[in-house]
Amino acid sequence: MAAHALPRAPAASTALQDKLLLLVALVVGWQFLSLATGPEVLTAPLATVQRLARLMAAPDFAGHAAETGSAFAVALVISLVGGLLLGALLGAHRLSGEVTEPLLVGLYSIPKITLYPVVLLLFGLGMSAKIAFGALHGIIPVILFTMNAVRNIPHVYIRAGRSMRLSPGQMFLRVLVPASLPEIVTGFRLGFSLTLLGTLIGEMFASQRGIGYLLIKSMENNNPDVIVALALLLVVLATAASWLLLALERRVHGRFTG
Amino acid sequence: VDLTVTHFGTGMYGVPFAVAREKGWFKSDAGLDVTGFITSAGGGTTIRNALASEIPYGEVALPAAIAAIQQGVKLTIVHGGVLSVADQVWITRKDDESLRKFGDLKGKKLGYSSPKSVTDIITSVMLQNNGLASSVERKSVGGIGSGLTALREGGVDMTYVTEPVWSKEKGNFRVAWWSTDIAPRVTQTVGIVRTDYLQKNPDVIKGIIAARRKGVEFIKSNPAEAAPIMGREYKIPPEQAKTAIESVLGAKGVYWSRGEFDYEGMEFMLKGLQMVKAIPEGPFDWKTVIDESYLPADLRSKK
Amino acid sequence: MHALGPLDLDLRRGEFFSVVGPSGCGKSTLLDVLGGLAVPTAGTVEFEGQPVAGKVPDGVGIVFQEDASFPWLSVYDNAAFGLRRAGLPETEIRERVEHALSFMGLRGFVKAYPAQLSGGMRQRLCIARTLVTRPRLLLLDEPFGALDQQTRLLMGDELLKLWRDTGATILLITHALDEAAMLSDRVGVMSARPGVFLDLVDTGWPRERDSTIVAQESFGRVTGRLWSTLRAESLKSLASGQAAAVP
Amino acid sequence: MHALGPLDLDLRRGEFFSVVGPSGCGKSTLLDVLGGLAVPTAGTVEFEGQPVAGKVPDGVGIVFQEDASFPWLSVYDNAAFGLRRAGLPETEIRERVEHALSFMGLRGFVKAYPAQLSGGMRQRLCIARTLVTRPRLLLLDEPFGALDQQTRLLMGDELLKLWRDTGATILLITHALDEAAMLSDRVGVMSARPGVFLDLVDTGWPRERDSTIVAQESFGRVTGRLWSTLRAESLKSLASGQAAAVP
Amino acid sequence: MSRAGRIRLVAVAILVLALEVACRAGWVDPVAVIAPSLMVQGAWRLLASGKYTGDMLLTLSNVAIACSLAVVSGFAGGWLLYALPRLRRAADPLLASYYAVPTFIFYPLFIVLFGLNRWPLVAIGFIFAVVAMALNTLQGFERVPRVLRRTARAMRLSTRQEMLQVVFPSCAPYLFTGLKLAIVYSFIGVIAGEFVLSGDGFGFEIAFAYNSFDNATMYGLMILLLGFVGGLNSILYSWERRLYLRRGGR
Ligand SMILES: Nc1ncnc2c1ncn2[C@@H]1O[C@H](COP(=O)(O)OP(=O)(O)OP(=O)(O)O)[C@@H](O)[C@H]1O
Ligand SMILES: Nc1ncnc2c1ncn2[C@@H]1O[C@H](COP(=O)(O)OP(=O)(O)OP(=O)(O)O)[C@@H](O)[C@H]1O
Ligand SMILES: [Mg+2]
Ligand SMILES: [Mg+2]
Repeated sequence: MAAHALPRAPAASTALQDKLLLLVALVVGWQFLSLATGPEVLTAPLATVQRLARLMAAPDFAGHAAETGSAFAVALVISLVGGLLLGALLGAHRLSGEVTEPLLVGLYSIPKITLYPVVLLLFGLGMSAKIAFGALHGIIPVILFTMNAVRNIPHVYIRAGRSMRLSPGQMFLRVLVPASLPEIVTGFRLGFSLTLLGTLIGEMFASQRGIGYLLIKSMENNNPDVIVALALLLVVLATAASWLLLALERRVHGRFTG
Repeated sequence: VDLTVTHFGTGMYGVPFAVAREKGWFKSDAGLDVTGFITSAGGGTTIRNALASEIPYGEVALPAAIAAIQQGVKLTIVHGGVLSVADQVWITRKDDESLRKFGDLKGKKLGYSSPKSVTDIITSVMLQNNGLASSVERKSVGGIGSGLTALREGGVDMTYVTEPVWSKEKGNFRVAWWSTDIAPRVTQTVGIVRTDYLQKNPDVIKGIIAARRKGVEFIKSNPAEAAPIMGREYKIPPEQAKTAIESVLGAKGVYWSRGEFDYEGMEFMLKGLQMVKAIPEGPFDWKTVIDESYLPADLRSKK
Repeated sequence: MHALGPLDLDLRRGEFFSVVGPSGCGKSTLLDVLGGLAVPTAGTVEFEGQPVAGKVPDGVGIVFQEDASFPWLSVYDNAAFGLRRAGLPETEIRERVEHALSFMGLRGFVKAYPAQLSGGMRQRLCIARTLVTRPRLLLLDEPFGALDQQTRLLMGDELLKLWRDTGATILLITHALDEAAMLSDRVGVMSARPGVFLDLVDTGWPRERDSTIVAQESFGRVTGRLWSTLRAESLKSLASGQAAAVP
Repeated sequence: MHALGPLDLDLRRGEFFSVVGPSGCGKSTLLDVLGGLAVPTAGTVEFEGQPVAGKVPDGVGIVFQEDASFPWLSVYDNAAFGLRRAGLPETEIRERVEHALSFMGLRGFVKAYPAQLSGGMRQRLCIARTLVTRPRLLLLDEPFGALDQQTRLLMGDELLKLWRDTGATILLITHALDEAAMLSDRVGVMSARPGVFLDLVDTGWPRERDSTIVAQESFGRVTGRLWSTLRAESLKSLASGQAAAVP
Repeated sequence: MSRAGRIRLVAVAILVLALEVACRAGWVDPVAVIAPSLMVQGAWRLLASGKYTGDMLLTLSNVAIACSLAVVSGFAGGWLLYALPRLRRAADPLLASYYAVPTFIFYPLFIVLFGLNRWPLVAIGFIFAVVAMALNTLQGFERVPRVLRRTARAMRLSTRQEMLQVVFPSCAPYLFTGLKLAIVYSFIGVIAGEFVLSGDGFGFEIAFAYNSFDNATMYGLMILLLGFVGGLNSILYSWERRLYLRRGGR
């Protein structure tokens, strides 16, 4: 990406100010929507925060959070590490990349919720199925982004590495990975969100604990306030993670484009 | 271990299990250390979950069990579960005075959960009985939450709700009729076991049935004590649990079976499912899929 | 079709040899073959008596035509890259890198990243990165392509100084005739693809020389000879290149 | 800081004027100002008696330094782009486009897309796209930057032919001194940033000329003068550029 | 067909064959997975019976509506983000975290907003797809080379002409990617919504068949769906190749 294509970075304080402004705008919009639909459909922002606080203070919440958290963590590691390795492999070996890419894109584009029975068959019930479902959602974008990143590495870097007599391991670690890092981080951001989504959907189908279970139970028990509170929690978590990754990406990218 | 119980935490079917676990009867009768109950949306998923778990037993929806058996799944029905639809009530908006009797439904919109479900059967029978089949528009609302929303916003004029949600929402809507008014005896759930497991571990299943039976009997004799237990397990206020329990116990007929079967109620369900085309037409041989030998002797049907 | 025709080239130890030729005639391919990055379809390459086969031999340093600086490393780390992989002690690395960077006029930029440098500065960084390994044979593929002509000639002076100081053998690929004429002991003129040497011009410059020789009469003679050999060749290459460009 | 210093330039109708100068001295900025793409901080630009202000006047054609061919259009449609916008009849368009394309050596490529052309061919396409509009003033920003030196000189011959045929005024920006010396009636030498003219060299070539003049003695004199003015300037620019490169 | 295409075909054929063998030999529980031949048979029966035509049309029309809306408003949104870079920077982390929330939990909200009809489902598909379109539009605008805009000015194009004849074609490949993703995401959104919530459509029928252990129907429906999405994808893919191959890597 050319440097001029990036919007000129405003001073850090303006950026923060803009974020706060956007936040205020969103909250106001939410408040209005809540007023228009009534609290029994969409809880107002303040009430939601209070509900969330109560929810999180409840003794069993830690268990639910830990359940989702641990499944998500494992799924995320599988998505990111597995996606990175597979993507690097498929990107480096052109033919296998060309063979698998359309299949991966196809798999990415089918509604994976319909694959649940197959997942249950392969992974049995419980934790492993949840993890598998989460990883299934997250790993494909990571593979695709990594693959493209590795493919687009300027060939001259590899030739330069060879001219310095690098071992294959050094080549991978010192040249291939850093050269494709910005795109990989972008893939990670998407992978993070989709893994979380997959884990939650997995929990909605067969579970007795976890945030996904709480969501589906609240749907069945008609507790919109809990649903909105949990959605808020998820948005905040995912946004924070995305922000962190974005900061990392900017740092890495900054070097690339000056 | 975990046991599978359909709609645990959202429906009334699981209350005996909650009580039995709290009282330690699974430990004493079946030697099981039950850590929790797995539940899921959808009957088929529940059965699949049940069959895939460590103890391939579950109290599941009868329609799903019938479908599974018809598709060749090797499972055996070992006990009756919930024998009536006393937890299901049909409601209208509080201020809607126009719906006082079935006939008033003419030209109105009636919400039910989804095609080929129990609510589909109940509404079909109700409309047929009242000659309304062609003059009422039925709409699938998906679930209770969206049903109540639709009712509130006028998307439908009448919809269903089940316990214990109803006990929470009581103040906001008006009861029109109960499902038991249309069908007093409908077997909603049964206990199933994967057949190969059943043959190898008959005592575990017998123990689970016994523990559950104690739970049912305890609720009946001490509803006031059962309510807080249900409240804890279901994460709802004890008062709500209390009204819900009283509501299903107060209805006519048996709600929680101690394990015994109600063949008439099962036959109603079967016919109903065939009527809404959820399963193919044709006779269904209960004898080959039900094994009463794991029930305590006093609960087996008299031949 | 082959990128290169049959050719025979014997670099003398310590000489400065340049290759000029029309675009696409196979100059870079020649460099790949000489450096061991590509295996020739037929024939052999030897370096210091050892055959070169599919692997860059120790003692050979290559600077590529494209910008090969690593954008994720600072200027300093870029220059130190090869030495670190080779596992040299950090003090030794520091010394060599600082020397090479200041030689290439990059002293003030050790902490910068390549994106903050101009194209020409990046190319100089790549040269520095190769120099620190102290190659006995230095292969340079149009290292000044990113520079304007003036800066190019100035850089040529630096390169000559370096060549004298280190005693290395240098093979320089370029398409700037004046550059080749000014810097080299010998200039090889390549034909259009498949490339073979059409002419080998001995310049006869003294070892001590700099860009002021461009004002000399003999300089005009050398460039004149190169230019006349190439004019016909360029026309040929232009015509055949146009025919081949659309698949 | 300004990109350009104060400068005064009066192009004569029908003359061929070149601008040389170190990289970053403001040559492209000058072109933007002359063409009406940028408004000068102070001063005015006039074309045919009309002030040029923030808008490209009719009769001016610009070829940019970067590749500006439209990748989604075929070579033919690229070349016809400006004329179609102007609403010329299709037969007239066809005639002009075919003439311009064959003039630029792209006759065989009318159906090709820019991605199938080499960098130099794309640049030639951009020139053709501008030529078809028959500009009275042609501004060219390093149009041969993507070519090797030999091809560059050959293209220069073509440009001279064109200039003679159309009688247009041409302003050519380049950093190749020989190119400037060979093509121009006058050459302006710019200083390092902020750019001002250090020297204006009258070459005194006849209107009928081609690249063979590079072999003449007077050619060496012209380049020598350009080079000596620029050598000091390049050194300065190199040094200041280094200081300014890191923000 | 390309070499990669042939290898892919062979690999898939081998996989399918292996599954077929495994199922026929009884190594796989038929309650979970049935032989591919039976799946195809199921799919054919569904098509022939016409029983599900209504459901399919409903789903497809929902997807079509959701997707068209997403493309139009995503384009507008992307433009807005481009025009307001400060907004874009502020919203950036939010945009990427967007997919973490299962949108169908807001179904009741959509019922209030749109009523009990197809629109809540369309809305779920829409909000799943719109962000992908917006982000790609934004990228497209950002990557129009500056020199092309300068060329437009040098040719004295009006702002409108510049937009239509230079900027728009220049970002076309990005818009196309946005379109492809919007189609995929609106499919995923609508089907997931139907799967969990609705009483009709493809997703519901799959869920229902799944719940009643009707594997022939379930896998049949899945194959049909796969065929739809896959077919659509490959049409778009080849279309894209035809359109943009000549444009090269840009
Ligand atoms: N990997 C490759 N596969 C096939 N042909 C190639 C490959 N690399 C280069 N070529 C072709 O081989 C010929 C020689 O290429 P090479 O890069 O060696 O030319 P060059 O003389 O270095 O040109 P330039 O002056 O433009 O750098 C060219 O016609 C090019 O198209
Ligand atoms: N949009 C801009 N904003 C700020 N500074 C700019 C801008 N464009 C160019 N400059 C600066 O103005 C100076 C002159 O740039 P210009 O592109 O005119 O140089 P040039 O002589 O054309 O260089 P080159 O030979 O490399 O093309 C440079 O130092 C450049 O960094
Ligand atoms: Mg080359
Ligand atoms: Mg310039």
